[in-house]
Amino acid sequence: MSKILEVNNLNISFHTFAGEVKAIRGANFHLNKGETLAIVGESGSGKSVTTKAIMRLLPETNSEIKEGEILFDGKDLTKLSDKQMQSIRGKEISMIFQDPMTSLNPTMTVGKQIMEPIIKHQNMSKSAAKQRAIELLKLVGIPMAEERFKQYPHQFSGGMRQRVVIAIALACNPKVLIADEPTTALDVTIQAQILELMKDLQKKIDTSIIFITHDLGVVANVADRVAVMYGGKIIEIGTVDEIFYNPQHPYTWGLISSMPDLDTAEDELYAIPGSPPDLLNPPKGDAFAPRNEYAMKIDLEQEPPMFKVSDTHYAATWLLHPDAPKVEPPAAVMKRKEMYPGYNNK
Amino acid sequence: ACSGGNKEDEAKTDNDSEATGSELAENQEITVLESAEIPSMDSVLAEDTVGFTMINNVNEGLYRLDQEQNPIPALSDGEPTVSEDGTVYTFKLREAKWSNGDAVTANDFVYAWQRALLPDSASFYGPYIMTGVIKNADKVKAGEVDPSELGIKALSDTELEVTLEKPVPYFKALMAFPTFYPQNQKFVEEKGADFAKNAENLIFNGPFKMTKWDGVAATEWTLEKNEEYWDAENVTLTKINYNTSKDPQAAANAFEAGQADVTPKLSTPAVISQYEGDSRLLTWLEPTEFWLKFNQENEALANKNIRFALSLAFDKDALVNDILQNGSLAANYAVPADFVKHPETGEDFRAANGDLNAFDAEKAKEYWEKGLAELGVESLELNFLGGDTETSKTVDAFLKDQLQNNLPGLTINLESVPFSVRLDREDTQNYDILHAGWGPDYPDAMTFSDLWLTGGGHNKMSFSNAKYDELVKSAQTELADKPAERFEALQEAEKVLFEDAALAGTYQRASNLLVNEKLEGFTYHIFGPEYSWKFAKLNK
Amino acid sequence: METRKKLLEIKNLKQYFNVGKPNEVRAVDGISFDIYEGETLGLVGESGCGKSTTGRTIIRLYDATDGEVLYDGVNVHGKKSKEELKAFNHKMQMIFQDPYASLNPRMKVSDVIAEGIDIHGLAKTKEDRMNKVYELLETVGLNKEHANRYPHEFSGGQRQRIGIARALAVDPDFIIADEPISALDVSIQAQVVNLMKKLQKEKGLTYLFIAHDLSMVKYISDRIGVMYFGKLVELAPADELYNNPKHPYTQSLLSAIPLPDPISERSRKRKTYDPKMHNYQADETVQLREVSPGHFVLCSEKEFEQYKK
Amino acid sequence: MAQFDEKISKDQFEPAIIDASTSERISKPSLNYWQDAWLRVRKNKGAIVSLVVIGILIIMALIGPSLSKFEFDKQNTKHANLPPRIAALENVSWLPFDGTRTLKNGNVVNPYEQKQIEEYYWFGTDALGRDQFSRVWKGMQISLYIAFLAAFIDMVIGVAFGAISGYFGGRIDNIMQRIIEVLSGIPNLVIVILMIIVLKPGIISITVALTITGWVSMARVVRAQVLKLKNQEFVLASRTLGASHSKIIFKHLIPNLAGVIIINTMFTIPNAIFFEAFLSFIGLGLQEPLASLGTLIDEGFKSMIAFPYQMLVPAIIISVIMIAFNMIADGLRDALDPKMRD
Amino acid sequence: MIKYISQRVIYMIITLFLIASMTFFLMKLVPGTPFKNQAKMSDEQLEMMLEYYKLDEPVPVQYVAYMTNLVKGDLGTSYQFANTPVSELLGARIGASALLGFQALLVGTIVGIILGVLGALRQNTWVDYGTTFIAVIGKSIPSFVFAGLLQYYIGVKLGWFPVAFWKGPEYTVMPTIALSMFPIAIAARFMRTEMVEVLGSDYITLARAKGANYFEIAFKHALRNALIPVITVLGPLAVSLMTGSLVIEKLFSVPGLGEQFVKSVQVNDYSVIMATTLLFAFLFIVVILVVDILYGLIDPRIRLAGGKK
Ligand SMILES: Nc1ncnc2c1ncn2[C@@H]1O[C@H](COP(=O)(O)OP(=O)(O)OP(=O)(O)O)[C@@H](O)[C@H]1O
Ligand SMILES: Nc1ncnc2c1ncn2[C@@H]1O[C@H](COP(=O)(O)OP(=O)(O)OP(=O)(O)O)[C@@H](O)[C@H]1O
Ligand SMILES: [Mg+2]
Ligand SMILES: [Mg+2]
Repeated sequence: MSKILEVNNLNISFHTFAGEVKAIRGANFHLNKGETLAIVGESGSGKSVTTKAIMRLLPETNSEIKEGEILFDGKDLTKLSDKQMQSIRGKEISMIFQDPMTSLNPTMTVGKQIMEPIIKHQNMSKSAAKQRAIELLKLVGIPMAEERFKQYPHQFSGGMRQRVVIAIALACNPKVLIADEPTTALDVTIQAQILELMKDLQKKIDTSIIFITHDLGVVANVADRVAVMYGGKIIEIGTVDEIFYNPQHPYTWGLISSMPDLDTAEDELYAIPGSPPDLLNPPKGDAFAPRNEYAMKIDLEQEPPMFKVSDTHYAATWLLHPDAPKVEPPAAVMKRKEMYPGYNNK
Repeated sequence: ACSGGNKEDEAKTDNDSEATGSELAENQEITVLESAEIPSMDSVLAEDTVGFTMINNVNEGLYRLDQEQNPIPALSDGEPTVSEDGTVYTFKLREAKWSNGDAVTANDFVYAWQRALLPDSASFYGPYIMTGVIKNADKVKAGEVDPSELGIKALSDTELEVTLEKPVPYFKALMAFPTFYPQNQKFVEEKGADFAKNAENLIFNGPFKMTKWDGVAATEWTLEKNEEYWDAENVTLTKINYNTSKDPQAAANAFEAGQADVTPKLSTPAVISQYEGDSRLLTWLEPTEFWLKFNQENEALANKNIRFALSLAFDKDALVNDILQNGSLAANYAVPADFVKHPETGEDFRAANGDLNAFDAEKAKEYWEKGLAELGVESLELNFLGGDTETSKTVDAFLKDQLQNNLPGLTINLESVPFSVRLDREDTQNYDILHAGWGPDYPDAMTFSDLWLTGGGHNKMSFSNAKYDELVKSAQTELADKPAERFEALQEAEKVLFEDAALAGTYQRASNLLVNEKLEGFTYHIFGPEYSWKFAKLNK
Repeated sequence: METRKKLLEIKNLKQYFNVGKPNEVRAVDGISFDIYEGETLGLVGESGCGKSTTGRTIIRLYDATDGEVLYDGVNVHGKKSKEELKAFNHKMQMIFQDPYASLNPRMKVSDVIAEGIDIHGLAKTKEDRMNKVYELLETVGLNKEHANRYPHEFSGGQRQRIGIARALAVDPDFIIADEPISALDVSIQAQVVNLMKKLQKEKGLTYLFIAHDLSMVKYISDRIGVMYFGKLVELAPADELYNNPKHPYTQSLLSAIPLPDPISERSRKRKTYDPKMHNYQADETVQLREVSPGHFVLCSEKEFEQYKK
Repeated sequence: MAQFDEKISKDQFEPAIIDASTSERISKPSLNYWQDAWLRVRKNKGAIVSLVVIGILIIMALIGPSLSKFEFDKQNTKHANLPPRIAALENVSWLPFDGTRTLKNGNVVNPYEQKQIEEYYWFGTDALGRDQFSRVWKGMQISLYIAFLAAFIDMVIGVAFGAISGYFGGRIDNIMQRIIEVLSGIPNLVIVILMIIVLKPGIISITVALTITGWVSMARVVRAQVLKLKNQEFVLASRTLGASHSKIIFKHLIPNLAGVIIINTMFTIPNAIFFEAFLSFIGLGLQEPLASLGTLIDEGFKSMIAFPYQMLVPAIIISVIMIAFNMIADGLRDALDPKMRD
Repeated sequence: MIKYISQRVIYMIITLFLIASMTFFLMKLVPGTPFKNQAKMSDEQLEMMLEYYKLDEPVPVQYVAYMTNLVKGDLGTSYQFANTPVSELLGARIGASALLGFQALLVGTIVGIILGVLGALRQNTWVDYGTTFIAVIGKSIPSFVFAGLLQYYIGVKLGWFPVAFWKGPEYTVMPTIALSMFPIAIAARFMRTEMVEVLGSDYITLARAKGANYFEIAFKHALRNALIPVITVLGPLAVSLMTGSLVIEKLFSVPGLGEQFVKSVQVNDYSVIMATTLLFAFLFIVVILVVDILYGLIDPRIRLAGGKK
């Protein structure tokens, strides 16, 4: 499997009234060709900032990439000029945003908005672009595409708008598609349709997807690999099965066990106590430590490195240090582990 | 301000005097700025200066004012014959034509004069200026007698007989006033309501024709030489373009930029002072006077000492020299200077009467203290009602300051209100001190003297002095045909007025405007119409 | 079951907006159900189906277009004196969806929480008031020092707990929770749900729990109602509903929820729902019928027979 | 990924004692809305400079007239229309404080020398020989008074009107909106002119006239905001607790409108000053000898060509005030706008 | 749509009626009469004039008479210009005011929008500060000062354009510039604020994600969306511009409405005051309607809503 995108030691800060917000503090991950990488993590953990950094869409006025590189096809995106970046955006890498209600221009017909990247990047004539746009509308499952082409976003339902956004993103058959919570604003039924659509399309045009969400159900549904983010860092990364059935990081444990599945019957759910770290003054050591019931002294002193669990599975927790005591994960996690005895042997 | 007497200016003036005798310009066209639109071109209805001025240039009556303000026969063919008692004038008309080809006849006068009095016309000036002058004018106005009873008769097409109520010394000058101009009955009646609405609905018998004017809202209009005019050969200008410009600085700017040959009267000292010593600035003294009226309904102002104090307590010289700076005179009197002359000696009205209430802070204070003592008070608070124009505001602020400084214990509350409000308050005598002005309609002291008769229509300050009344009344009646005695009676009356401190003169206004140096024979008048273009010409 | 006391009876409740205008919305269109004392009734359905409107109408934020809401046998709607209204406000409270919009950003946490106390005059002295506030803060797992802070200083979960404390301040019996966790992070949702469960146990509270996250609803609810376009289409005990959904809409809804379980996800089949499939005739009466004890489904006579099988 | 090879002592792997309460602790110091806003405003240099400038101007308005030895209404017609002259700066050639003025023909004259005047008029004198320096600051006083008073009443009426209209909605809103429509349908000028003629001209009637129409835009803004806010969940929550209408309006709605209200007011203030200047121009302004910046500009304008300094000084000051208020308003908007919070 | 517009028209008529009534009575409160502008007029004559023009009747009678005539479309005749119909007066003047106002609005809007867009695109750079500075200056310096400066320096000193009067297109240049300073300032400020906001919205981010360049983003995507609030302020401003700026009209000797209006107020020319007020109000209301329709043209969402109503 070849890597199409690689993020190395990314550090990003925002300069705000209150001071420097260290939003991303050394994120490392890569995306393989044709796969779907899901990034999960709680609000404010830096998921969007990371992907916006890839697209170079961070606000110019107060953001700063302090360190690190983003390699796409061998090019470091952080070093490209605006012009070069404009020819990558929408063509090589495209993006779908969370809220379909606000991500379409309300005063421009849907058709025009789809045609825009086609004309821009593929040098097509207007009429050819129109053909292609209608084709795309059909592809994402919008009936009566010819008529819909001329309509404005407000005449579309939420689910249809999200399809339009997807059509825009796919217009130039991008190599990488970044979807930042593309279904969070949608109903479950529509969410299910959109997820199916995306999987379908991925097969057809063979793109790689970075899929951001905090809904573990969605992750389970779409992802090949999963990266868990916390406090501006990737703290665990692995295949979807590894993360769901053999999580290593206490935060991942908490995440998984705080979510009841349809047959959870315990009286009390596992809850991660406390609130997310303040990125203005990130705590010393492991950012998760203050909320971690398994925290050890070293967690308060030193940031844990990435420990390798398997070739595809890494986690940043001192619990994986050979000297660390063996601890029992929460019941819900144990139950999952049991479903996959193979991992327990390791 | 400063005086700019430098060499360049002098050189220019020299050139001008050389130019005066020089050839005429080929194009006898000028542009003139007015400060207001024309409210009416109907000589019967007109009541403002711009209207009068335009009518004076496109129409003509029995007399016309010449460059020296003297009435000279116009449509009247030579001087009229006057009856013994001075009340019946018989005019012979010269041959003249209306612009539609009709001859100007005696009946045109009869028609116009009657029309000016008929209630239906709702003319203001007709009754105002004819009552007491033309026989039966008041009765015709009131509808008591048939219009034909009015003291004007057409003896024939070319003979006109006018009967007066009493001898009127300034009658000839009155005949130069537009309300007394003839009107072409046929034309007026034919046009009906449209008459005088715009240039197309006008008819002319004067030196110029109005060729463009779109009605009362128009801000530009044009006069062109009337070739049918009986004296057309003495008219030089061929075209006069009019524009309105209501801001003095803007008018001066337009003049500087060559967009105008004559500006409106410039009221702002700051504009005038820019042209100090400039030969293009024309200044003359108007017989328009401003004064403070003391409302004697106010208990304090009923006190003569208080009035004296107030009338002596402000520095008029400073007012005219430092503030107005436009050639105005300090007015220590009630009848203006340079206005009327003694019929026999030819002396100005002012020569014998002189200054009647010159500034005297010391005396003012004395009167003031005496007055306060009589009233039994320590201090006084008086309302001062003034206009809201720039000049009035400045002048009133100055007066307030002077009065308060020179009369300890006096507080003046200054109110600057729009003209119509001021008139309303004057009418209802809702003021203590009022700063107002008055300009004449005919060249006779009476236009100023009869204002202050007891109960007079313009008194409006409850002033009453039997001696004054007697003097003015006698001038109006038994002395009417004794010009010299009458003149002296009015001079006497003015003294009586000031012995009673009825009012305090402030200043006599001067006019200032800019005139293109190449324009010769620019003629202004001091009453009625403002300018006559008949005598003007443009040099090269 | 039948012996349990009905705390709340909702009878043919209707809530229309913009009545008589072209843009009339029938947000709630004649629904009836009961809530028993001490239970949690979950209400699910797609966005815009009228869940919030139902809740808000029950608590009288809207005046019902038609129908009755009986609380302890007394109608909540209709003309009421100020006192009577206050009495209802005392017994019934609401927790809101958006932890950011539901706290006045200009008020200190103590004032937010004490608002109900002040309105109902529940504290005699200032000290008493503050003590009550501290107590409530502790109840929801926060502490005294938070009382003088402003809402924006708290995280979403903390804010939601403050919202709960505010509702608890008047010591209500019945709480409507309108999507109390859907705006929260997954990791924090559990905090709030646990707290709600705990409070229910300790204080014998009754909940109407509105949500669209079906796994959480199932976890917390005793019974669940499913709404579709202003109508209640199915009402059953939680397990029964999940194991034995009758109405096709319920089935489609359940089939659409992704579960945090990659293996089952790989094999999941989604069902679709098209209201036309019922093919109701004009003469059929469609109403809520009890297909098995405690399990109600909106259906026609014909379907009723089918469902009963 | 880098494997760990440094030695770590074993005891480091003992469980840490995590105080449960610390996880709920808020590390930031407690700041209320205003403190927070102030911190933000403080970062905005333009706004701070503007605040200082306004402060200085206000102080000057209060003490300025007494700094000069000439009173603002003291006339000395012998000293009319003098250019500015300041003792210390007299000899700095590029500064316009040497008491000279340039005539139309380009000649430079010194009226002080011509008239043998010893006094120094810092900003020159006007046509009545009054000291411009005192007049400018006196005028500033009145302009500020007009501005603040108008803004105050504007705030009171506009906020109340808008809040009531928006909060109650329905028919009340409908009627109140019609009132606004009528009020804004009559041109301001008409209302103002009529007001000033009906009342007596002067400072009071200017204020009244300003206020009659000035609050309309505030009412609109407030109404729109209230419409948005009144369906916010915290308002609903208050309603479910049984709060009265007045309590909701005053405790929940208005405090949340503070930002909008202040910003609007900041814009109202320069508008009021400007409007007063305009009234002066059409002759409906203050009564002599009082002066406002507006009347001073207006008077100065009349002699703009001859004595430019008479207009220049008040015009510069009025511009500075406007710029300052605008910058403060912008700074406040940035500081108070919830969207800009992090 | 037709229903919507007819409803608006009814509101318009009511509003106009109220404005007419208010102005009428306010005017009657003002001391003085249209005739007492002649110091020389005697009391008897004044009474006759009042009688002649039926102004001696009780105010309510005059009111009814005026309103009846108004309904018939008769605006009456001017008092200061004996018997000239008011409609003629307004007709003669409205052209120049409207042309000047239109030009100023056009220049103001275009220049203002360009400045605003530049400022927003180059936020917090010297370009931004420069445009802001221009805008504030435009707002803070009265237009008559600009007019005076233009007239003296451009007109007299440089002689580029005529100093005053109204004879052709070149005569409109300077008054247009002077008059447009204010709309430039307003448009620029609003445009910048709005633009900054729009530039921060999701669809702009999406446009950037599509690879659009600055120009496309500013003019294809953002401008139209930012225009709506700008139009809201420019609407009423347009009315005041088109109905004449008395100051500019006076300085440049433009035969416009504003100047005539002030004159008629000064001399209590009731019928002209009334008619001008009504004209202003009418234009104002129409402009608001036009603005609403413009909204629809610019924003398709509003188009639908308007249509629905
Ligand atoms: N423009 C910005 N200015 C200042 N701070 C910012 C900005 N954008 C993001 N941040 C900060 O960066 C951090 C990461 O934000 P990010 O949007 O990436 O979170 P996220 O993981 O996408 O969360 P969510 O699930 O809510 O979308 C947050 O603490 C946020 O406050
Ligand atoms: N005040 C109102 N005026 C008009 N329509 C309204 C109003 N409130 C709600 N609606 C409409 O009523 C319907 C039901 O709304 P409601 O908020 O109850 O849905 P919901 O089920 O709570 O949806 P969600 O899951 O999105 O919260 C929607 O179509 C909504 O647009
Ligand atoms: Mg995000
Ligand atoms: Mg809802």
